[in-house]
Parts: sequence; C-alpha cells; structure tokens
Amino acid sequence: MVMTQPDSKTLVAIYEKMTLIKHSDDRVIGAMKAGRMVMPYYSARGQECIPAAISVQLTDEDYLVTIYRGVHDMLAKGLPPKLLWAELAGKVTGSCKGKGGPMHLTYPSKGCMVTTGIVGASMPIACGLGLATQLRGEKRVTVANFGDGASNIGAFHESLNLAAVWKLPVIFVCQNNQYAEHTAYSTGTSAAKISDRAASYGIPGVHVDGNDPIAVYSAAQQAIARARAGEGPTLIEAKTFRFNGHLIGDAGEYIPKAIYAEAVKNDPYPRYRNWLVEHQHASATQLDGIDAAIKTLIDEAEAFAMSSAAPDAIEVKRDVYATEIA
Amino acid sequence: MVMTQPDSKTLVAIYEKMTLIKHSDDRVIGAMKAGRMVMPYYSARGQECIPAAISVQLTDEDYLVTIYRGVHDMLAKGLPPKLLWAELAGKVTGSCKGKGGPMHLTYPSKGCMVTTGIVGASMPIACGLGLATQLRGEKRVTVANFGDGASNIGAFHESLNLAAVWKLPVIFVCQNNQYAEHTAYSTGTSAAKISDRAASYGIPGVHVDGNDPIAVYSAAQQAIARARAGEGPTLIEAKTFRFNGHLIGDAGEYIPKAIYAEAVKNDPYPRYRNWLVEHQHASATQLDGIDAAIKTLIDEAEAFAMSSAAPDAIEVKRDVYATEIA
Amino acid sequence: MSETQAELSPAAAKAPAKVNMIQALNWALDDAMSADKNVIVFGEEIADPEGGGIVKISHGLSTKYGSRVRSTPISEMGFVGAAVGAAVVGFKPVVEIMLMNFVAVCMDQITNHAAKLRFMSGGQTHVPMVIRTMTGSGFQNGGQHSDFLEAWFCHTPGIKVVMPSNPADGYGLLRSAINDPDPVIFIEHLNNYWTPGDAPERGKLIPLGKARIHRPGKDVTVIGYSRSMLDIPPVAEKLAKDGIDCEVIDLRTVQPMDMETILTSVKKTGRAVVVHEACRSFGVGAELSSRIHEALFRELKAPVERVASEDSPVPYAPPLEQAFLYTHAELEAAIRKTLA
Amino acid sequence: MSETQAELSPAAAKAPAKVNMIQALNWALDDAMSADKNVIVFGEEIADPEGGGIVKISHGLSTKYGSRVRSTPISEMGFVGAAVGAAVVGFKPVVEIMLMNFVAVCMDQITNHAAKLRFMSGGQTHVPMVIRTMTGSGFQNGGQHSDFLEAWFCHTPGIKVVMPSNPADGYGLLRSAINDPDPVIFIEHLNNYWTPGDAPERGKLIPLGKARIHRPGKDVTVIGYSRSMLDIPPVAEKLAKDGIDCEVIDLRTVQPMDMETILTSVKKTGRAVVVHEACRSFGVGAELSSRIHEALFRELKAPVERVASEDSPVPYAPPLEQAFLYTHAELEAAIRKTLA
Ligand SMILES: Cc1ncc(C[n+]2csc(CCOP(=O)(O)OP(=O)(O)O)c2C)c(N)n1
Ligand SMILES: Cc1ncc(C[n+]2csc(CCOP(=O)(O)OP(=O)(O)O)c2C)c(N)n1
Ligand SMILES: [Mg+2]
Ligand SMILES: [Mg+2]
Repeated sequence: MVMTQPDSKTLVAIYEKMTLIKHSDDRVIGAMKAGRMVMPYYSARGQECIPAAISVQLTDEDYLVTIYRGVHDMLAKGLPPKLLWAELAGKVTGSCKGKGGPMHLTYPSKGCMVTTGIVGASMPIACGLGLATQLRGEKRVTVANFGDGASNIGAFHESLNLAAVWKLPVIFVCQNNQYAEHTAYSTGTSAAKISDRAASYGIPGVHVDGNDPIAVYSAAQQAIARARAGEGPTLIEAKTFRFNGHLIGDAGEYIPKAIYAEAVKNDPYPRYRNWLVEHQHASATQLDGIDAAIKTLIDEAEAFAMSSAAPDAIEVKRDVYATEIA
Repeated sequence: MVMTQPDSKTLVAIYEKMTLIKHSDDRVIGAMKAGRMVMPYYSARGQECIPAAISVQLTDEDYLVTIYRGVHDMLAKGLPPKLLWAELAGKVTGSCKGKGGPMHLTYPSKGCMVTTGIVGASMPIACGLGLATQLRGEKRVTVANFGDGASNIGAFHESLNLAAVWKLPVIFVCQNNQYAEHTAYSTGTSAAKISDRAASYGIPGVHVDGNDPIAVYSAAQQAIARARAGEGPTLIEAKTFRFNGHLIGDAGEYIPKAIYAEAVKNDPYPRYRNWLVEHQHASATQLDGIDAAIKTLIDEAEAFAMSSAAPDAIEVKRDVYATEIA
Repeated sequence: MSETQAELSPAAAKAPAKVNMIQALNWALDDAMSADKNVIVFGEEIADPEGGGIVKISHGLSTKYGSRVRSTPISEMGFVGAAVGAAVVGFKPVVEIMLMNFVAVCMDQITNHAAKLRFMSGGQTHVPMVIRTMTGSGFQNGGQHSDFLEAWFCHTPGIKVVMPSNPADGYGLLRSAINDPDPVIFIEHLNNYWTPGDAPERGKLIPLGKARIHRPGKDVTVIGYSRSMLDIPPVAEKLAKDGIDCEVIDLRTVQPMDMETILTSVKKTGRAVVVHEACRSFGVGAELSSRIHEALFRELKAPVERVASEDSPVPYAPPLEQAFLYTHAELEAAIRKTLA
Repeated sequence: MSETQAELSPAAAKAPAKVNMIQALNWALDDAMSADKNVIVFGEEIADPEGGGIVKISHGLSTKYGSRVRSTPISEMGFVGAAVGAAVVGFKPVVEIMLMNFVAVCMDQITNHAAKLRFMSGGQTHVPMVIRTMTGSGFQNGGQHSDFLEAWFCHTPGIKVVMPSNPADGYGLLRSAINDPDPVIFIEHLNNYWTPGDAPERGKLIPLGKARIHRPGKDVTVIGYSRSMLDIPPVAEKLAKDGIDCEVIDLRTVQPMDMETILTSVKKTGRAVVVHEACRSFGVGAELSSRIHEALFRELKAPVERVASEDSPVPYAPPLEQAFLYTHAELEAAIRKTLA
C-alpha cells in the first residue's frame, strides 16, 4: 500500500469539518446555558480532529457507528446540521423525528447508521455492517467509534475477535479522552495502551495523537486501505481530551487542574488553524471565510430547530413495529 | 520467588489425583453405556493432568470455580467421589441434593465454590472470590477454569481486566482442548495463543503443555506464589485434548482423524505413569496399589449413588430462597 | 424474490406426510435462503464442518450457501450485534442462540438495540432479524439450560415472539418471521423436535400474530403454545369422554397475541385456562389472564386459571424436573375447576 | 453486629425532619457498612475520587471505609459477577448498575447465577447481594436509559425485587435488602431522588415483602410502587373531594408481593387499580391483576384496571415522553371506571 500525505485541499477540508463540529458544539452549549435547549448533551469539544481527519477519507457509502458522544462523528460524516439541531431540540423535523435525541442520531443516506447509548454496543453492530459489505463484495468500510472506558467491556473483546476471525472491513476507533465519566484511564484500564489490545486478535493496533490531524489521517488511511483490500480490521487509539466534562453540567472536579490545563494547551482546534496558515495550506482569510459560512449554517440550523414543531403524541405508537400499535 | 521442582511424593500425589479422575470418568461412561446412569455428561478424559498438577499445590482454603466440564477439577480439589456420583445420579445424597447435577457441582468445605454451565461465567465469579480474599487479608488463591472457546466471550475480557486493575489473587486457567463443542480453535479464536491475550491486561501469560504435569506444576507454582504475594492474576493456557468429545454421545466426526490419533498418542495418563516408574519416582507396584485403592473408592461411590434415594418433590420449593416457597 | 418460486419448487410435491420439527425448520431455512439472497444464517456450530447445529437444524446449509452460513465464536453479544448491523442494511439474518438461557449474555443487543432501533431512529432504520433459540425441561440440563424466558421479550416493545408447537407451524412461522420487517425471537422446544407431525407445505407461510384453533369446543377455552400443545390435546380428549368439550387454541405468536381469536372463543365458552412451561408468576399467563378478565369480566363464568411451572429454577434430578413442570393431572384439575 | 448499635447511634437524634431519597440511601449504606464489615460497595464512579456516584448516593463512603468501596471499570458482567463471588463467601456486596437498562449487559450473572446458586448448590451456598439501580422517564434520556424492567426479575425465581417510593422506605428497605440472605434488586426512580420526604429513623429496618397502606379508604384499592406513588396520592385526594374514597397501597417489595395486604384491601373495596411506569403489557400489573381476579373473582365489583405506560420504547422529545407515560387523567378515569 502506498500511503500519501494529505494535500492542502484535504487539509482544509479537515479544518472545515473541525470548524463545523466546534461551532455547532459551542452554539449548542450556548443555547443550553441560555435555557433555549434542554437535554443530556455529551460534548465532544476537543475531540473534533479525530472524525474530521477520518471522514475526509470516507464516502457516503461508508458506514459509521458511534456513541452518545457522537455528534462530532455524525457531523463529520455528513449529518446535516439542521437535522441534527432539530433532533437535539426534540422536533419532528429532526433526523429521528425527535424520538432518538443526541444519543441515537441516525442518518443512513450519509452512512450514519447507528448511535448507541450503551457503552461498547457500537462495536458488534459495526461487525454486522462489515459483514454485510463483505458478503455483498462491496468496498465500503465501517468505522466504529467508542471511548477508552468502553475498551473494558465485553462487547469490545467479542467484536474485535469476531472481526479478526472473519476479516471484516471494520476500523475500531477508540477516542481515548482519558476519562470514562469521572473515572481516570488507569483506574479502570489495565493495558498501558489500548492499542496494545490488538495483539489479542492478531490485528494491527495503532496509537496516535488524536489531536494531530496528520497522524489520525495517516493511521486511518492505512486502516481504510487494509479494510478495502479485504485484509481485515484495525484498532486505532487516538489520544485526546474532552473539554466539557462527561455531560453538560459536569464541573470536572475529578480532573486534576494541571492535567486540564495541559489539555487546553493542546486544544487541537486553534493549534491546527495556526499550523495551516503557518505552513501555507490556507490563508487566514480563507479560513475566516469557512468560519463565516459555518456560522451561517449553524444560524440556520438553530433557527430551523427552534421554529420546527414538536412531534405529535401519536408518534409514540409509530415505529415501534412496521405497523402502528393500537 | 524461588521455584522448586516437585518431589517424588508430590509427583505421586499428582498421579493419584489423575487416577481418581480417570477411573471415575471411565466408570461414569461405563455406567452410562450400560444404561445405569443417564445425564448430559461432559467428560474431561485427557485433561486430568491440569487440575491434578495444580491442586496438589492448593489447600482446602483455596477456592475453585469451574465449568460444566469440571468433574476433574472438582475431584482434584477434594469433592468426595461418593457425593459426586450421587449428584450425577440425581440423588438426595449428592453434594447438591440432586438439584445441580454435573454442571453445577459445589462443595464449599473443600473450596469447590461454583460450577457454571454458562461459557465464561466462571471468571467474574472468581474475581469476587479473589476480592473477598484480598479484603480479608487472607492468603487464599482462586483458580478459575475455562476452555479455549470461552476466551472469546466478553466475560473473559472483563474479568482479566478487573483482576488486573485490582491485583486480585486469581489464576485464570484456560484448559485449551482445541475445540469448543464442535468448533476448532482457529475457527473461533483470533489469537495465535490464548496466553498472548495476557498482554491486554499487563499480566503474565504462560502457555504450557497441559499434558505435562511438571510444566503445569511449575506454571501454577509461579502463579500461586504471585497471587499469594498480592501481585495479582496470571493467565495460564494449558494445551490439551478431550478424548470423549463435547459430551457423551458426540461421535467427534468434526475432528480430523490424524489429529485425534496424535492426541491419543499424547494421552497424559499412561505417559505419566510410565515416566514415574522410569524415573523411579514410584514403583509399578506402588502405583498398582494406588489404582486398586481408587478402584475401591469408585466402587463405593457408585454403590452409594445407586442405593441412595431420589430427592422428594418438595425439594423444588426449597433453596429457591432462604425460606421455602409456598 | 417472490414466494411463488418456492411454492412451485418440485420439493413440495415430494414432501413426506410426516416429518419432525428439525426437518421442518431446516426446510424453512433452506427455502428462505433460496428465495432471498439477503437471508444469512449464523451461530455457534451451525455450519456443516461443525455438524450443522447441535440438533442439525442448519444441516447442509453452509455446503449449499457458502459464506452466507457461518459458525461463530462463542460470542453471543458479538454475533447477535452483528446480526443487528447486517439487518440495518437490508440483510435478514437468522441467528441461533444455542439455548435460551444464553440470551442472558446478549440481552443488550436484543432489547436495547434490535427492538428499539426502528423507534429511536424515527423509522429510518429497522431490524428484520430472527433469533432462533431452543429450551425446555426434561433433559436433566439443570438450572442454566432449561428456562423459558419468553415473558422478558414479550415485555420488550419492538420485538415479536413466536413459539411454534408442531412442524408445519414451525415451517410456516419461521418463513414469516424471516420475512417480517421487525425482529422476531423464535423459540423452539427441545421436547417438540423429534415428535412427528404433518409435513409443512413448502412455500406456505403462516402469518405472525394469528392463533390457531387446534380443537373447537364449547365448554372451556384452553390456551397453550409451544410445549404445552403436546400436553393439552390428550387432556382435552380425556375430558371429552366425560362430556367436557374444550376449545383448544395454539397461540403460535405470543407477542403480538391474537386477542380476537382468544376473546371470540372465551366469549363463547365463558371459561379459560392458560398453560405454559415457563414458571407461573409474571409469565405470559398473567398477561393473557388479565386481558381476558378485563375484556370479558361480565361474561366469564369462572376466573381464568393459569397452569404453569413452579416458581423455582429448573432442577436436575428427573423427579424434581417432574415436580417443577405442571402435570396432566393439574391441567385437568384446572379445567374442571372452571366448570365447577 | 446487631441493629441495636445503629439504633442507639447519636445520628438518630439529630436527623432533620425532611430529607430526600439520596440522603436516605446514603445513610442506609453508611449505617449498613458501619454495622457489618462484610458490607462492601462497588460500581462505576461510586468512590469519592470519582464523585461518589452520579447522583452522589455513595458520597463519602470510600473516604470513610477505604477499599471496601470501589469504583469499577465499565464491566457490569465483571463486577456483578464479582459481587456474586464475594457474596458466596460471606460478603454482602451492594453493587450499583448506573441505569437500569444496563442490566441487559449483565443479565447472566444476575439471573443465571445470583438467583440460582442457592438452588443449584442444594443450599450449600447463597448469594446475599444487592444490586442497586435507577431509572425512569422524564429526563429526555431516551430509549436506552429510561426503562423499568422489574418484570424481568420478578419472573426470575431466586431474586427479590424492591422498589421504594420515599426516603424513609428507601432507607429501611435498603437496610433490609442488604441483610437479606438472598439477592435483591433494588430499583430507584430518578423522579423520586429529589422529592423531600419524612426522614428515616436511622437503624429502623422495614421488612421486605410487606406492603404499606399509604391511605386507608373504602371504595377502591389503588396499588402502586416506586414512581407511581408520586402520582396516586394527588389523584386520590382529588377524588376524595368527589366522595370517592381510595385505599392506596404502596407495594414496596414487588417480588415477593404482599398478597395478604392486597387481598384484604380488595376484599373490602371490591375494586382495584394497579399503576406502574413500566410499559403495560406483560408487566407487574398483569400478575397483580391476575392474582386478584383469581382470588376474588366473586367479590370483585369490576375488573381490575391497569394503568401503565405505552407499549413502546421511551421516546426522547418531552411531549412524547409525556405521551409514553400514563397521565393523572388516565389514572383518574381508570379509578372512576371501576366505580361506574
Ligand atoms: C453498559 C453501560 N454501562 C454504563 C454506562 C454509563 N456510561 C455512559 S458513558 C460512560 C463512560 C464511557 O467512557 P468512555 O468509553 O471513555 O467514553 P467517553 O464518554 O469518554 O467518550 C458510562 C460509564 C453505559 N452507558 N452503558
Ligand atoms: C454463553 C454460552 N454460550 C454457549 C454455550 C453452549 N456451549 C456449551 S460448552 C460450549 C463450548 C465451550 O468450549 P470451551 O470453552 O473450549 O470449553 P470445553 O467445552 O472445550 O471444555 C458451548 C458453545 C454456553 N454454555 N454458554
Ligand atoms: Mg473516555
Ligand atoms: Mg475447548
């Protein structure tokens, strides 16, 4: 496999996705603080580089499975902001008609197949998507996202083993933000690195700086190539941090101040913006333009969400089965 | 830790346990073929050396958890043959009053704590026994037995991780008999060796010839010393074979003839007997004496089982809760 | 692909008059796989190199259909979840959980995912999968291999529960379950596997959600499913000799329950008895009994009786296994009680 | 250690008049741990470095009791199984499963092991553990974080199911659950945590298996537990103004159910309504309704009514969450219907 470095256009596309994620997240939190939106919201602020650098290499045909902390993954993969915002607001115009909420975002036409609220459960489902692809002889890959804490649950083990014995085209992406709710990595996890666990399955395990788009890009590039070539799964551990605690309202007392400060210093977003300009992949003006366009997009999304109607009570009887319940 | 070689007395004690297991097993199968006993019976013939070489190093205080294929483990640890046979025969004099059967053998006074019929479930329970020991500041170890197939289920992963982060005194013994029911090792298992999976938990993983009592003895010796010293768990993979299929009645069509023939050539029982005599750890006469004594023990066990009464119907209402149900 | 093809297959003509459940289910899988290439089958030991399933229900399928039929690792969470994923993109997986108690290791994928994805996605996705499993007391399999747990799934909106009692129903219901757009748990009974019954007509589907009147009668309605349909008919015949005319209903689908057939019958007889092998309390019998009381309180001549197993784990020793399960005598007594 | 010690503790005198459920349960754990060194507590996030539990029920315990209180990895199978193992050798573990839906990842250890080891071992071992968990709709937690699944456990012989509705009961029932020689699943409701109620008397245990008559009445018996005990009393008071005198019973323990108290009441009133948040079909209400009909068929003046949630997953959007749950109006209508 010949691996290539991302060109400037790709690098800017990554920036664009990161900006979309970051702006949407900032604005959701703003709306919550202002009381315009109420929900359990699991911000991925700080982790935006991971799905951005992966998704630029995926097509709409490729599948994504993610978790409650998955808004960033969904936006990067193509869930339209309007549909996201309306879903978060519990409106009938949301991608799931307001029935799913932030923990169950779905949008099949962009390959956004399943979002789960159950730790670990994204992975077995990803195996099934990979199996579908394999049986149909397609070239799709499936990206399965999960957290560091999730690497300690049984479903992780069963899925990586199954994907390995069946050589499924699945990329297991552990977004290691160093905490599982309030529990620090080493309190729950015996492996020095989660990527070490790939050895249990005879598959590649790669540890990368999840705040470095180039590192994530190239790890994903190899994994995608391997998957598309029918060589089986890869485990990628992307080390990162979440700036807004487990969910909005979590004040983060359990995070040592020094660790938090260090993480903020490593905030991938400003770092990457500066790097792009510095290395002349884009001008500041060009990036300002992207920012402005995205701001407009989010404005529209919020307005759409706010002005949309709530679902009708009858919806509780619909979609339980194919036919409405009595 | 200074590791020692087993002396002749210990080697003979291992032989005695192996003989007990083998004779009991041969006789149970004989009784089944003759129609005197009916049950789902999971023979461990061929695997006797593993619990024999481990259990000689354990006391009655040490805990054992095993699986449906666990009669050998239970006998080696001290479950009296009479109580075993009566239980297999479904008699009220059985260790579990005939309520448990071969899949649920229990005998706490010898540390035989739990036998499970659910693949993988022995391991979380073993963690709890280890936790009890740790909290009480005792020196007991817990041995958790399971098969090669069980190393692919979630409970394996969760247990090894938990035992590792809490440094529990548990020895995870994978009796790799190369088949899970009718499924060959590599059809279900992605790791080249199950012991490789220890790397996921930062604990020692040891692969030994499970038909070699000395090899099993010394792997267990180290693991026991480590556990008693409070240094945490060990994963031992003991490679072996089961001669009587998954359960009695299984004709083994799925096992390639050459593999079966090779395994029979490696039958640990005659091999070990010859070795003991050859290396003058015991005379053939001495071993004949042991054989005869064990034959008597099994005669008694069978007679006891056959002459015992079946449990009364009222027993179905007892032991559901502490107080009898209505 | 349409059913017509299967209906016209030459196999139909050659079918023997009596077959057992194993043969019927094997035909159902085979016909479903040949009718629709999206039908895939996996589970422990189910491919031919591993023997085609522990009672050989999937025998011959992997040889015929290749990689669409696979033996899995012992990873119920993993492979049931994989079925969910494949179903979401249009496959119709039929997975086998070897024995029903093992659902306990993969409830999450069944109840939190398979059953709910349609709803939580607002109808964007759905999960047309079937989980086949088997269970039943009477084989000395003890506490962890014998339970009937259908009530757990009946109480899980989004999933359907099908429990056939005879080979012809087994075939027709399994075909419908596979075609159904929603997840179905299909529960087989060990006791029923080897009992010969009328051969199914290949290609003939039996709709889900419809009960079958096994024996028309006018005095009392006796409702069963799965294993209890082996016990009710002989007792009904015995009572017939005493002039008690039972209407026997086989639910076939336990969730959704065919209340129309049930209530029509009980309206006529004024009496009902519900029979299942699962332990009594909080079982399917409770729901059925409540619904009948609620709907026909004024018409009922006696309270609905429930006949079921003890509220205990399933014991090992044969006399205890018998003590656990209801007896024909208890069933007879319950029916007579409604007429007293 | 005896309860007397706790009873005489100075804390009792100082207790404030009103506390919420969180405080009551924290006291129960604290008092149980100080009364018996075999009581140990673990679960995700429950030690103080991790915040003492997501609603802080175990706040302060790890600081006070050291390694007897531990935060676990996200491994419900692993740590619930560990509780089983520790219980078998005499510990009394209290483990927290953060939200009730997560029982689905560890059902095996609960239903195949904790509930059955006493029976399968012929009484040689038993499993005195408590599983605490919480749940409830109304917080936009959606389909995988809001379910009431008590019926699954009620249908599992060998385990008890306790569901407190107020702080004083929470304290006394949790203490009893911890002392109980059998496994108990102790289900808390998110809606009840912050509602102040009478402070428990520390050291005072409330026996399992006994219901509480919350409000005596003569016209109709309304039976609830957990969250529904927030809804029934206001409706009962409203109806009282119209001259309808409800007897309100709080089950407190759902399995075993206190049939004596229930039947005595319904015998008196001739009418009964059962109310729970879990979805209606195959729920606890079905068993209760069946038992009442079976026992008091001739005495009942109307069929037993069930008031419960829709047979659907729990939706996300607030108006749908409301549509999912029964309303006070429905409850009122059901009560009136029994009197019609
Ligand atoms: C099976 C299960 N157990 C517990 C929870 C509660 N829970 C939700 S998120 C979470 C922490 C997950 O941490 P991690 O996997 O690191 O992902 P992150 O939230 O950090 O992205 C826990 C314990 C759950 N949702 N599912
Ligand atoms: C959770 C679960 N799934 C499936 C089974 C059925 N089953 C019983 S034994 C067995 C094979 C186990 O193989 P292995 O772990 O290698 O142990 P062995 O029987 O070879 O000693 C299977 C699949 C079970 N008991 N539990
Ligand atoms: Mg994390
Ligand atoms: Mg094996």
